[in-house]
Amino acid sequence: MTDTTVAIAPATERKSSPLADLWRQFRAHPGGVAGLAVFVFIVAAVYLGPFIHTIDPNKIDIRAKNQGPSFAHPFGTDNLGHDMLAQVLAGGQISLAVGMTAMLLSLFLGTLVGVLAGYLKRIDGPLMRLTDLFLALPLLPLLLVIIMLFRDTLRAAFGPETGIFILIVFVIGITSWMHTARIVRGDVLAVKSQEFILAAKSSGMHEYRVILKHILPNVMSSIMVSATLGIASAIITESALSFLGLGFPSDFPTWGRLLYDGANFLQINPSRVLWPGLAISLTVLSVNYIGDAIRDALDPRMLKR
Amino acid sequence: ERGTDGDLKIIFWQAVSTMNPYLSGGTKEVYAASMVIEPLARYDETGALVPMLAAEIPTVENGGVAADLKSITWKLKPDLKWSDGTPVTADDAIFTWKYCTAPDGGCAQAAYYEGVSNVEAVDASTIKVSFAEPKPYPYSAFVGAQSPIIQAAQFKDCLGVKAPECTSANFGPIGTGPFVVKEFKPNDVVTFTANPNYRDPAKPAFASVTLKGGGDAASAARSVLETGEFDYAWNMQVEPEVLAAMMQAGKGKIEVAFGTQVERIDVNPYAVDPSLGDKRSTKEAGPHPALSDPAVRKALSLAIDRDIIDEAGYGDNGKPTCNILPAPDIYVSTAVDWCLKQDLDTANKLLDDAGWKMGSDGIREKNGVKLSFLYQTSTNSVRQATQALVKDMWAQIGVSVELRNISANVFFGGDPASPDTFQKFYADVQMYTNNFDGTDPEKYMAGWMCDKIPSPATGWQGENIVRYCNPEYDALVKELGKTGKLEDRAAIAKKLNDMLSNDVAQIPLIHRGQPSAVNATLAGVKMNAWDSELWNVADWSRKK
Amino acid sequence: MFTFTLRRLLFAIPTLLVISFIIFALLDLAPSDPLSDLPLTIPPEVREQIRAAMGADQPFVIRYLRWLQQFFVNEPLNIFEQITGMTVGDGNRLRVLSWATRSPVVDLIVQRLPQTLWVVGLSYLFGVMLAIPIGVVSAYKQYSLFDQIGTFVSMVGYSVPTFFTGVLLIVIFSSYLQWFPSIYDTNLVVNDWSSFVAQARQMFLPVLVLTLYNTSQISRFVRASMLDNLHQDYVRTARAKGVKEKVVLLVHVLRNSLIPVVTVIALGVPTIFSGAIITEQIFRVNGLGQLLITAIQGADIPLVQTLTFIFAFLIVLFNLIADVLYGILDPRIRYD
Amino acid sequence: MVNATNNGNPQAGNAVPVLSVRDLTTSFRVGDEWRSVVRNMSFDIAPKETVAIVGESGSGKSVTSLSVMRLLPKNSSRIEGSIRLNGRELLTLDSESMRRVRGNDISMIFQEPMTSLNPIFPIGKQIAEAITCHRDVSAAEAKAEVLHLLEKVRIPNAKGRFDDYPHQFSGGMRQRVMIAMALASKPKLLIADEPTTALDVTIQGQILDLIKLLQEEEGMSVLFITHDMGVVAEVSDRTIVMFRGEAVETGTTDDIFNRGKHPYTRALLSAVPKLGSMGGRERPMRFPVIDISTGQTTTPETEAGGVDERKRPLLEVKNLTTRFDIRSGLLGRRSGAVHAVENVSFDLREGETLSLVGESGCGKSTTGRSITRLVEPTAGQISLDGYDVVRLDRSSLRKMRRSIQMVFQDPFASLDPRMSVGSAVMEPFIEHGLGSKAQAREKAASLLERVGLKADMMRRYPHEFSGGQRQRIAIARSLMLDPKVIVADEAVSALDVSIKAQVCNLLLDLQQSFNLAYLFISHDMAVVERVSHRVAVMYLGEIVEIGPRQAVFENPQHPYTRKLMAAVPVPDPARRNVKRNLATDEIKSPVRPVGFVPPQRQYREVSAGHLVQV
Ligand SMILES: Nc1ncnc2c1ncn2[C@@H]1O[C@H](COP(=O)(O)OP(=O)(O)OP(=O)(O)O)[C@@H](O)[C@H]1O
Ligand SMILES: Nc1ncnc2c1ncn2[C@@H]1O[C@H](COP(=O)(O)OP(=O)(O)OP(=O)(O)O)[C@@H](O)[C@H]1O
Ligand SMILES: [Mg+2]
Ligand SMILES: [Mg+2]
Repeated sequence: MTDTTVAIAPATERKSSPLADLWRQFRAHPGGVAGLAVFVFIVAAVYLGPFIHTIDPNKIDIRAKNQGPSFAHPFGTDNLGHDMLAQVLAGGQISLAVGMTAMLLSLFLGTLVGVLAGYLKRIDGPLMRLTDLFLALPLLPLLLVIIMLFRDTLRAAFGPETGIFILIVFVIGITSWMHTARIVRGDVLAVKSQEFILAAKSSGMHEYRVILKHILPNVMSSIMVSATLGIASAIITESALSFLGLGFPSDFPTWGRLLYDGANFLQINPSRVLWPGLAISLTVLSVNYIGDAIRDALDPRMLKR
Repeated sequence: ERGTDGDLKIIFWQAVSTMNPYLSGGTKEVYAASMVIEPLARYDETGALVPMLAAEIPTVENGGVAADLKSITWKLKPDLKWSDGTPVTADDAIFTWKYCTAPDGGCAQAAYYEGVSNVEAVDASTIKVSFAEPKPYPYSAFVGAQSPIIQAAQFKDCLGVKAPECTSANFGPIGTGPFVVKEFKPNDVVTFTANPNYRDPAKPAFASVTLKGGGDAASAARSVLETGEFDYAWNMQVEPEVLAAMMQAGKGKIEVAFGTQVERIDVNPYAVDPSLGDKRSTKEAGPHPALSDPAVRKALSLAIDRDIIDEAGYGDNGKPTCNILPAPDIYVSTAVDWCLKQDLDTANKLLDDAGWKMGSDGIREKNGVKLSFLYQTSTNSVRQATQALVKDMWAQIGVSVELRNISANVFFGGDPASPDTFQKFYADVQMYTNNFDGTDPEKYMAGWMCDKIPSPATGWQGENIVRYCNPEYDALVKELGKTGKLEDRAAIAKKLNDMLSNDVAQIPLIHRGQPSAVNATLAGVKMNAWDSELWNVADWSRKK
Repeated sequence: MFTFTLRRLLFAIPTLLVISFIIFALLDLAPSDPLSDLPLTIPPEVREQIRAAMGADQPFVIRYLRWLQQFFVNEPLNIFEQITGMTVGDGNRLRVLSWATRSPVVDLIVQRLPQTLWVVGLSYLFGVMLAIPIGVVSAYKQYSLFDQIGTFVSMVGYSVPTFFTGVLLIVIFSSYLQWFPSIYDTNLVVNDWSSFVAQARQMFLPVLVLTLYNTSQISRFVRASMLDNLHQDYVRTARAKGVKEKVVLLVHVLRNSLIPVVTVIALGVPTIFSGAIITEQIFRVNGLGQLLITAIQGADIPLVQTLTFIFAFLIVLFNLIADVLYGILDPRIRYD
Repeated sequence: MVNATNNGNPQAGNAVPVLSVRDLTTSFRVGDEWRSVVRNMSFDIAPKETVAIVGESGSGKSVTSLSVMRLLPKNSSRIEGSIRLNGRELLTLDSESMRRVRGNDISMIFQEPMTSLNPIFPIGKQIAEAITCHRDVSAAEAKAEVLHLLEKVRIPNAKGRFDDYPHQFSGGMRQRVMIAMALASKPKLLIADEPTTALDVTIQGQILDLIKLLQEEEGMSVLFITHDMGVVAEVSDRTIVMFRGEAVETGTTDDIFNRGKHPYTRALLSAVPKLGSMGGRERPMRFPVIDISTGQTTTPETEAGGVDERKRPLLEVKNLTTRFDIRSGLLGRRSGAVHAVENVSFDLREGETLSLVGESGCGKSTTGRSITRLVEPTAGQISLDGYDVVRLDRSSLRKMRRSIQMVFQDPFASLDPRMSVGSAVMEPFIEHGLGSKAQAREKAASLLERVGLKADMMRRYPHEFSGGQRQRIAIARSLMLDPKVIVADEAVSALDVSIKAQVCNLLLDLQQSFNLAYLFISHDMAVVERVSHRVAVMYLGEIVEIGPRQAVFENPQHPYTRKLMAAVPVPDPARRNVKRNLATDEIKSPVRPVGFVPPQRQYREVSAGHLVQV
């Protein structure tokens, strides 16, 4: 069944590009817009904030420890007299960067495995069993092994912080791609059987080009959703690693570490957990809403409207 | 009166994994086992030996210790009974010795039986321990919580390789202590009931004990100090202000015992540049370009304000110290207190004089070598706070520091393949705590001898982590081994301590106590740093 | 279907062997050490002896093969003996022993299972039971207030880390209000009403934390799946037949929507057995998650290996179960 | 606007209408405004009468029927006017009473038999539900009744199939199940919304017969919705023609067909290919084009080009065989094979159209795909424009594909929904590196214009086009590589009649200008008759008859060919009551066990180039 009347009328003048389309659809989703606003605010605060609030996050003022909010220290201070606002801002830079890059890596791996498994029947079984393996791998020993094997090389090449950053991103990335792979595989299986794939093949396209130009864009919406969930879980995983004492050097605050260190001080100085906790939750929440909106915006059923 | 005070609830946030201290040398296991199995003698809260199963402490004076210092003879208390009602005999002690020295048994307390050439029964209640060499300090085997007597009948099939397979014995050893194991859930919870055959019929006051494990220190503290769910919590390594806040609830307080634990910073005398590969941190790597300079070492020590570190991380649980050997009192030196007070001016001057010029980036350097160090320690919030503070203090004398923290099970794990162990010391400075068992420092002080330096040749084993090597020191340690008289031993030990501190082989920071949380309703707790904290659990009772 | 299942099961054996080997290799490579929590006062020679007694000094391959034999031959035989009371051979077999506790790993696991199932399993169950009605209503009344609130709460549910909610709940409910204990008593035996109340009280907080998380996640799936099905042609057919709206929703749509959800739920079951590490730690539930984490921290390789292997086995098994369930629930799927 | 009541109803006389619709206006909320999609519909259905609604896709046929059933989404739709069932107003009923009307007084059958049944319930249960939700009967009684119904709709072995699931039935049988379900409560009115569109010709014939028969037996009225004029002519007493939401003409079917007044009606009818209307012609014919607003013929039908028989064939297929292995058992051993294409030989010349016809699953698509090596043939030789197709390696395969292009059935599914139309058309050109982007754009633009679209539409996305436009885009894309052969796999099947005519004309035009050869795959005999030079009839993977179109259509030899022709509905109301008496047997399965050796087939030459399998 075709629907002739649908589009003939409105489609005449509007100049549309995929991004503009996406944006138009996205705007229709109030939650997504709110999420985007919050997220942009957090990113802006974290990266521009230190230019306004210029206290060095690692400056110790032991006399001013455990203070509540004040004009000089809007978020108060911790038990060593670090300024909490500066720490939250600095921590945000790392947490967001970890979240983004780890998400990108896990997305890349997940999509690669998912597409290959879905597209090439021959390696489907082995790849899915590989996925099982990674689901079963214990994260902590893996992290220890990776740190042991690569830390010094990376430290020599990139310096201590970037080195550990790469390690953490790598570890989170390679241990979190499995769900993306499963979902992408399912989608690829569905898309693969559609006629336009056959059409592309019959016009003599290379298989890899078919994957890149036709399969990938059509599984994009679930990839995008995985992406937003991925940022969230990467931030949380990083904080769980801090919780377990692995991760960045202690003078590098991350939201997870701030939250963990602050947990004991919950009663003395609630703002120590409040702010990093709120920062993590708000980021994850806003990213989730953005993800929902993107999924709706990319939904072909919505496109038809 | 026995069993009238109900249930005693103890929380160990590191859970107990076995009840046999010979199979696991962990402190928590030793403490838990100390409620059940007992040695011949143990240390009281002052560090003095008190008899447990023995009738009295043998000395040269009372003839218990042979004049040639080659044997010691213990006499058991009369009518001692195991909790199953059978009598305790000298054979149990002999068996214990065999058990711990059996090849392939992997006994964690084997060091206590070092130098013991024979254990024999003079009669059913008299035990003679012979040594191969004269032992000026013979109170090692069967002394202290680490070396209790186990029942021969129960463990007779568990010698050597069989030791780990005797699960029920390991989890529920029959003992002479105030309590018997009722149920053991490894790494979770142990329940005890009062020993019906305990030698003092009025004790213990509690009918049962629940020893719960797991979680973290802060929440364990909370369960005693704030919610009052538990009576006693061990090892409260929590920031002092957090504990103070919890104590506001008035349900309990923190008790501290000071033993020999010293938090210290090791300063590496050897080069550790990663480009040296396997040679780094060994003699072959050559001296450290900066840290081999005594002026730098001294300046580093002087620049530290130990009071601030103490206040931020330890509070009442620690005292600033400049001694590696901080206790017992007779060994405490006062000759090295120059470092107790932070003196940035002197430190800066020392560095200036030694030619370390302040660079434009605020970091001193000389001949292209920067005072820029890698500072590693294990993962632990108090240690990380200390790291941050030290970094800040050293920055004031133009020393920059890169911090690193390593998971404790790697740092202290000693895996020769790992670059992150404290024995390998692939860092410029590192921080941890060490101490010694009992009250005699001889073995401890021997740990700084040249031949104890870890190296690839020894599989990175060896106690001399700081790689201190001074022939004078070695000679003095040998002399200590030959000295019998306590005062003379103390004088030598102090000298050794002063050498270490003055050469800044290590930078002692804090003399750490053992803090435990005690519920306000609990009476009879006497904190003891020389033995198990639960050493006198038989005397504990509920306040009426 | 049967041959499909059988074929997958056969294929699972080499898969699991490979997985077990990789896990073992990984654990062996890891730098953590079983003796790391012993006091520094224990001298190096003694440490060497302890290591030798545990067998930790043996070459890697030997240890792996020994573990294989212990796990696949000795342990099953042992269970067999316990069930039947018969003895096979001399009954003297080395079981998989944990290094830290020196006790058979299987016993440890059996000991930890009850509290894990009670807390983690129950919260999974609650999660499922709550998620389905919430998801159904959210989808049926899409964009209604209920849906909006449900969406928000469920997003909060899985975006706030459990170590944050857990500590917060303890401070509120245990410290200030003193309504619930902060420490789980694994020795509590439920045999009367008051012990049941005690059990319920001590389970309340950890179950609450985990249920929130599970409900959030599963209800999202239910909602999405319901939305997919609500617009299918067969729903229109059912309405055209004159079927009652409730029946349309609860029989026709829900049944179809549950097919993908059930497989998602099945895939989530193994996570029950891996425990909820952080939540267990916070409330001291001391279940399998806590067992695993202490074992990892203590480098107790036999224990970690056995636990992760069982976990891997469950993953593979539930993957298979999910596939088979799909085939059973959805008559269109035929695997042969 | 013509008011239905003005027209006499020859059959019903003065009887009270079963359904009486007055001024029905249905609107949907789009964004913030209400858009009416059906306006001022009024019609009556007398007892036992069959009324058909025809009109192009999107003209509001389904919305009309769903409005009667009140099955439109509650909060985004609005129904105004009056709908009376036996005098009772339906629009004001509360929802519970309305529920009792549905399935009881009015039943409905839908277009898609594949998706209209709940996939996870056995069909017996689903039919029984239609009974139990209106009447209080026991399960056993319901079952007995269901079995009776199943027998009534000619489901063989009804008892055995009671517990089968929808997917275990073929499309035709599913549609029969739907009918059984609709008949369960002996409704007064049956609404059939395109009940046969998704089905094969032969099956369609069976279903139409069945509906007619049951209507007689049960005495129902039927509202029949379709866009197929042949079907209309065959079933309906009266016909309503809908155009853009309005009923533009109402009358007896005979009047509409022979004396249609509204220009749209005329345009619609002119676009309908009539089987047998090509008698005596050799070459394909274009469809006439009629201006909808005026009703005047703007382009008369003209003959298309012929074929130069002397040239060497472009495509030669010899003994092509394609099988799909079926694996089962523990080790996945081969347990049989689908013999999708068996020993097929034909050739194709420049400028020629060879049509492949046959019922669903007979291997038409597989033949097309084997030739392009989209599926690997099992045996046979294919030579295409000098390439030995079966033996090509990957890179030469890509080159070969420049000579042969495909156009697929579903214009929506065959365009990537996320790629702009311009990129989609340019893609093959760029992929093959035939020129720069600018050149590609230029060529794409000219091709789009060639197929009757504007070049400035290149920016748009597939969903912004109508079905016919999309198919034009797909055709433009296939022309990008200047192919010599185009495989049109059901390329016009999914299109509306008038659009179908336009696209067919387009194909014929293109053939003439580019001298293209078409392999035209279709099951629509009437269209095939119109467009092809030669025809091959396939049955169970084999060609049973092949020859010049004229020969095959005017002198069908093989029984299967005859059956196929008989099943095609003829858009001529005069032949309305002719029964076909088609057997209700199912399509046979092409699955064969391992080691099956297909019998050697012989062909008999009836006339020049007209071969028939014996
Ligand atoms: N739920 C809805 N919301 C908004 N618009 C709708 C809805 N359902 C149908 N329409 C619109 O109403 C118009 C008429 O649709 P309808 O389905 O009645 O067409 P039709 O004549 O049945 O076509 P076809 O032959 O393709 O089935 C179309 O433009 C369609 O897009
Ligand atoms: N990839 C495949 N694997 C297995 N069997 C297949 C495959 N493709 C087609 N078949 C089977 O081959 C037979 C012929 O299919 P084909 O698609 O060629 O039929 P068709 O004549 O095009 O039918 P339709 O008119 O329904 O499109 C059918 O029985 C089909 O089920
Ligand atoms: Mg319709
Ligand atoms: Mg086909």
